[in-house]
Amino acid sequence: MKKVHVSTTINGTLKEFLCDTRETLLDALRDHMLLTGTKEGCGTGDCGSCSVIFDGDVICSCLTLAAEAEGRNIETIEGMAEGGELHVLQKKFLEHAALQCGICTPGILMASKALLKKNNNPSEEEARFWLAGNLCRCTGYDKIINAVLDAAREIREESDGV
Amino acid sequence: MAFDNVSAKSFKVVGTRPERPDGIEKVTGQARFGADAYLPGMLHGAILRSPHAHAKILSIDISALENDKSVKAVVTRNDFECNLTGEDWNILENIMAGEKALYDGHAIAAVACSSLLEAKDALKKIIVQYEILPHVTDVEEAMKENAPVIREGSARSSVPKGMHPNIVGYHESGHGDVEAGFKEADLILEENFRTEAAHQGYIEPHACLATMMPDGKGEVWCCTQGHFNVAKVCAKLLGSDASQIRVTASEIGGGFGGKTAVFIEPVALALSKKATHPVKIVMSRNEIFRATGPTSSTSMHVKIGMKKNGKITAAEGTFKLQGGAFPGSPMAESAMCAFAPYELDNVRSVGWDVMCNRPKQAAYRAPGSPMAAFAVESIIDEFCKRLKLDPIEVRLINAVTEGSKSSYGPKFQRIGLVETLEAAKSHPHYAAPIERGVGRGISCGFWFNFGGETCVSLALSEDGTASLSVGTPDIGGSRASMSQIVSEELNIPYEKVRATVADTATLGYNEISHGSRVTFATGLATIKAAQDMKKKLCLRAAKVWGLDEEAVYWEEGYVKPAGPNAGDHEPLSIADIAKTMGRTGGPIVGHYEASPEGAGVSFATHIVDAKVDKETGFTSIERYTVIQDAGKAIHPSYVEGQFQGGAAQGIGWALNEEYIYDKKGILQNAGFLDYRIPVASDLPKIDTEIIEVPNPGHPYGVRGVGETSICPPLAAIANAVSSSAGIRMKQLPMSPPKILEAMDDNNG
Amino acid sequence: MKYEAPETIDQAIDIYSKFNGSKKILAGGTDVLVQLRTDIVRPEMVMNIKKINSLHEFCIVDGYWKIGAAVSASKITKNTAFISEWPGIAEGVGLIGSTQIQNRATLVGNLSNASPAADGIPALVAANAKVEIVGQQGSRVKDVYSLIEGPGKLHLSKDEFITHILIPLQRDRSADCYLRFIPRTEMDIAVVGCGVNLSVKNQSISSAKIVLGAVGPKVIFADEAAELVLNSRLDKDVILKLQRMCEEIATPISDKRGSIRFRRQVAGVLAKRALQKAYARALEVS
Amino acid sequence: MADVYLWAGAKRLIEDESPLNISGKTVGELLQNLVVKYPNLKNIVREGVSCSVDDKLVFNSSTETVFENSEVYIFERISGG
Repeated sequence: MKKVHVSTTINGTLKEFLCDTRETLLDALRDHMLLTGTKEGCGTGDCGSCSVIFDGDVICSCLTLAAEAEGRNIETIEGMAEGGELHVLQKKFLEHAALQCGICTPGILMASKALLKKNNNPSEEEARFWLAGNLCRCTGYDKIINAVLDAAREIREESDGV
Repeated sequence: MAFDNVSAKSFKVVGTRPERPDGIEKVTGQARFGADAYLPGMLHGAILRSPHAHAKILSIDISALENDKSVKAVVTRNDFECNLTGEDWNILENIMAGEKALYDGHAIAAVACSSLLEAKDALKKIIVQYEILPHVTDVEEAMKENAPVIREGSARSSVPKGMHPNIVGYHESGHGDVEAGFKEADLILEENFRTEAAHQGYIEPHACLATMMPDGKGEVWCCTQGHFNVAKVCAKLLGSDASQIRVTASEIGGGFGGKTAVFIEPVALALSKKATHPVKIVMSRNEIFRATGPTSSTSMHVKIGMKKNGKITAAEGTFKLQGGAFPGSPMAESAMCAFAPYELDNVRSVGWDVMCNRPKQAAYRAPGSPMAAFAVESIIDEFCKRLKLDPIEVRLINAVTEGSKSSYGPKFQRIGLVETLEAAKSHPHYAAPIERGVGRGISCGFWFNFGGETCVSLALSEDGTASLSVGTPDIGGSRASMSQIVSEELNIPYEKVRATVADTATLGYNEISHGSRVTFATGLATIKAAQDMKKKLCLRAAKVWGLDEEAVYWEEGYVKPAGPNAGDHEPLSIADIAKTMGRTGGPIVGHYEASPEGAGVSFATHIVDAKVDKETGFTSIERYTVIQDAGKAIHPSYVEGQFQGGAAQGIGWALNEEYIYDKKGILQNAGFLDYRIPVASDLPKIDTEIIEVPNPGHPYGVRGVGETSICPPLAAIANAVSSSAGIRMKQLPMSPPKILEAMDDNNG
Repeated sequence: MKYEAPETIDQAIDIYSKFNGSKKILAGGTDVLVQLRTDIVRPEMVMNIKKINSLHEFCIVDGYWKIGAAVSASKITKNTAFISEWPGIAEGVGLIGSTQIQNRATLVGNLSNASPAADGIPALVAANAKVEIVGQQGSRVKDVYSLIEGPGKLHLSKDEFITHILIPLQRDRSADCYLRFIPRTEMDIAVVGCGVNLSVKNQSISSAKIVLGAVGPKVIFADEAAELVLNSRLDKDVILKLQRMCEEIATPISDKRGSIRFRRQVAGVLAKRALQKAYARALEVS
Repeated sequence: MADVYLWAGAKRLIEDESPLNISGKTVGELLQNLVVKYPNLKNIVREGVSCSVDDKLVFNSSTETVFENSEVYIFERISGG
């Protein structure tokens, strides 16, 4: 079977890989680039564990063909902390104990990052609905929402300070 | 073993909320879970599963794969050990069918190929001939005389003679004279209740990477709640030795009991042995729903007699649990937990374990207890309504306290049920006015908690820091709590402790992380290992100073000379002793290994406000409060997290989660789209209050917390929904169609 | 499986019409990928149309809102001019899946999948929307309702595919609404859906369309019910009758998502609520 | 001799009324002696039991000490999730 050659930008770096046309972006990230921070929970777009940011929008990488990545810009959890410095969301998740098992955490962080980029002052309800596509079975979401809202507050304070 | 008296000591580190040691890995995507391991030459395995609920396997034709170069190995039941009995045979029969497929999704064969796509294509070429047999998926139907027999001879010896072969377990407990008790009652209520099977719903699929050499040596990397058990089971199923199969537990993406069982690891090992390559198997979500978990579905009958003042005079319950195609449903637990919160002179509980053509039930957070609480606490709620009594007062009147005889036999030691009820009574939630259309529900819940085989090792490094090796996979932040305990005991900073879940070759056997045992048992072992280390540090200092052991003592992180020698020597810190330990006698390691008993039972009281849309049957949870006795909270944030997680799972189970089978016994909702676990927008904030009534069986007073939190929600929500809808809900889940139906039936 | 990603509509027509095997068009991919993954479809060719610029159009042309096949749901729900004109269509589109799905899924894809439970369709039908179809023979326009044949099926020939949705501009003193029922707050397939589009004159309803979803093999026009509400101000007795009519006209099946009895009951409730909401909206703009 | 109480389901297998008087310095010894005295209980003990000794729950350990006047409740083995 002939494979497809794909060149794409992942976390700011140009990457190339060969894939089967049936493979998803999630398969390519994990199996071809060993970026295993993006998780598979269901493979059918129902759990959000595989969330990545694709040309600026948060999407399920399990519902995207690997071949579609050609010429695109992809951000994964591995690119969230920059220069040895954790993203404010990552810090807040640790501070608020917003993770228990941690499997949903990368997806929730990516989705939250997209939320705060769009709206740095979400209400609790907005945050809950935005994250409705990210299942968490451990926490009951309480501490996750607290962490996201606290991160938003810090982002607002930082931008006000400038 | 002797237990330390609970000291009213003040803690420095225990009870604080440091960041978890595995946190940064988990927020940066570096943590390696079950599916995150790769090895050179690795193959991908896939499993063929039965499309029938009950069928004789006439033949499995793999000839189409024989010339397929992409297929590196195929295994069927013939590739596993054939002389197994008892539970070992049950596990094998479940992970790879023998003569019959016993449920939709039962494994039939497996292949290994270079890629997962190839493996899935290869499965399509296997031809299986089935003879479809009549099936049964309902617990009541399975007990009937003419029900299809799942398997003859599976019953335990406690089952009365002459029962249907599908009835494989019987439990009866209680005391007093129930009939006499009912005669004393002013009001007797009895009712039937049903609950559907609910899946643990961990987000991480079962995954493993296994290597097995022809000589029987194996290595497994997998997500499990108990890697020592995986080694034991794999060895048995493959005819190898437990010591020859080294299992490393990956980070685990949720378990809730569902990852105490073994499903794919022996299959991956068998494939690897045939292919002489490492084999990785990752279950799809569809496979997870069809062939792992869930907990039992139930049919229950409860009868309670009460005085006008709220005092229960007698209670009786029958709990029939369907456990899938194998024995082992937690019916004894249901029967024993059902009335545990109440001091009863007359009580009788009966449990039945029933087999059906469904996947083998697996433990799910306090197995058996939540369903029983749903039945019992619903009836108590109904008494409160009929007798116009306050639901918390009624529970307080009947609540067990230290010295009360439990419904299952022994007397309770120190417990905190009354404290949770008192806290509920004075909680702002309980005082808040109830809005129009909203119903408020209360329920108590009980769970035993466990100890079990535990072994830890605490090694001192030359720089005075410590590394702790535990054998219990960290399913809820236990490395943080264990590090806190070491820090507390040794007086070294929390950050200077590194806690690791060691593999099976590195530590002695550790029982599975289950039964809310880790913070209790591994915590206790960690305290003892640290005390062992302190003793060795003292000995070492004494040796250096040329003093007797008795002439030194430990204080606040230092070994100091005692008595007449006080002042002769500068106190030595851990770091001082560590620096020179190579020259003063060698490495210093604290150990502890035992099967600690004395896990304190725990109780919780939940308050919930729910609002039912009477036109559509939709329920929204408006407010939720969890109050639970933790004994002593080592890391309060993770204790709260357990409380909230238990409540959230309970909300799902109560409202929407269920296994839906069609007439052919095929699971209709094997995915997260139609197996509806709560999403963020479904839930309100979940308020928590930690009660600390110390467990006399633990040096710090710790009780397990993970499981009790799921015992009250089913009943608390049912009581709230019933109140809002104006009709008693007796069946879970209380999905919108069921609520409307119940309301209609009531009106018409 | 062959993967094609043409950059012009002509290339796309050429590739698609000349391929004789089983084929699927990938716009958002949120349905196709699930079907691929679960072996419901095994196409020999997938054609990604997202690289075609003209399919990203979302603007008013010749009295119609024109929405290209590659326009994501989130682009539609972000367009304030559109959502103030067609809040109901936007509501339907906004309910297709999670945030992640919204960023990928398209309205044309929702329509092409032709699920009886599609959230995007009832409001489109109520708005009398049309689609632009291309094929070897050129292009044609067809209304959404008659395009749908049944579950998963559209009246399209083998070489044809949809390029745009055409939604007429909303009339004066008019408004639409879409409501659906699911057991959770998010992430479910509609158990019942209802789209309403109506106009008012002197506070009374002067025209109305009521379209029920997920209660039949394709969307159902509740014409009698729509007639009933004409010239009314949705008084109690009208509402009650309307509710009963919608219950009766629904022809649902029983499945894992709901029983016949339940779906009928909820169809009535949703029709009532959607009408009331659309009516309130129409009064607001009158 | 400890006072031993069986769960009702097991009690049905023997004629005697609770409590049974059984000797044994540990839980393991006590269970052995129980089976010797009541062979009908052999299978249920083999299938797994838990117990309490003087109100302390003992799920696993057969070496747990039993005293002369201990009160021992025996129930079916329970396990967690």
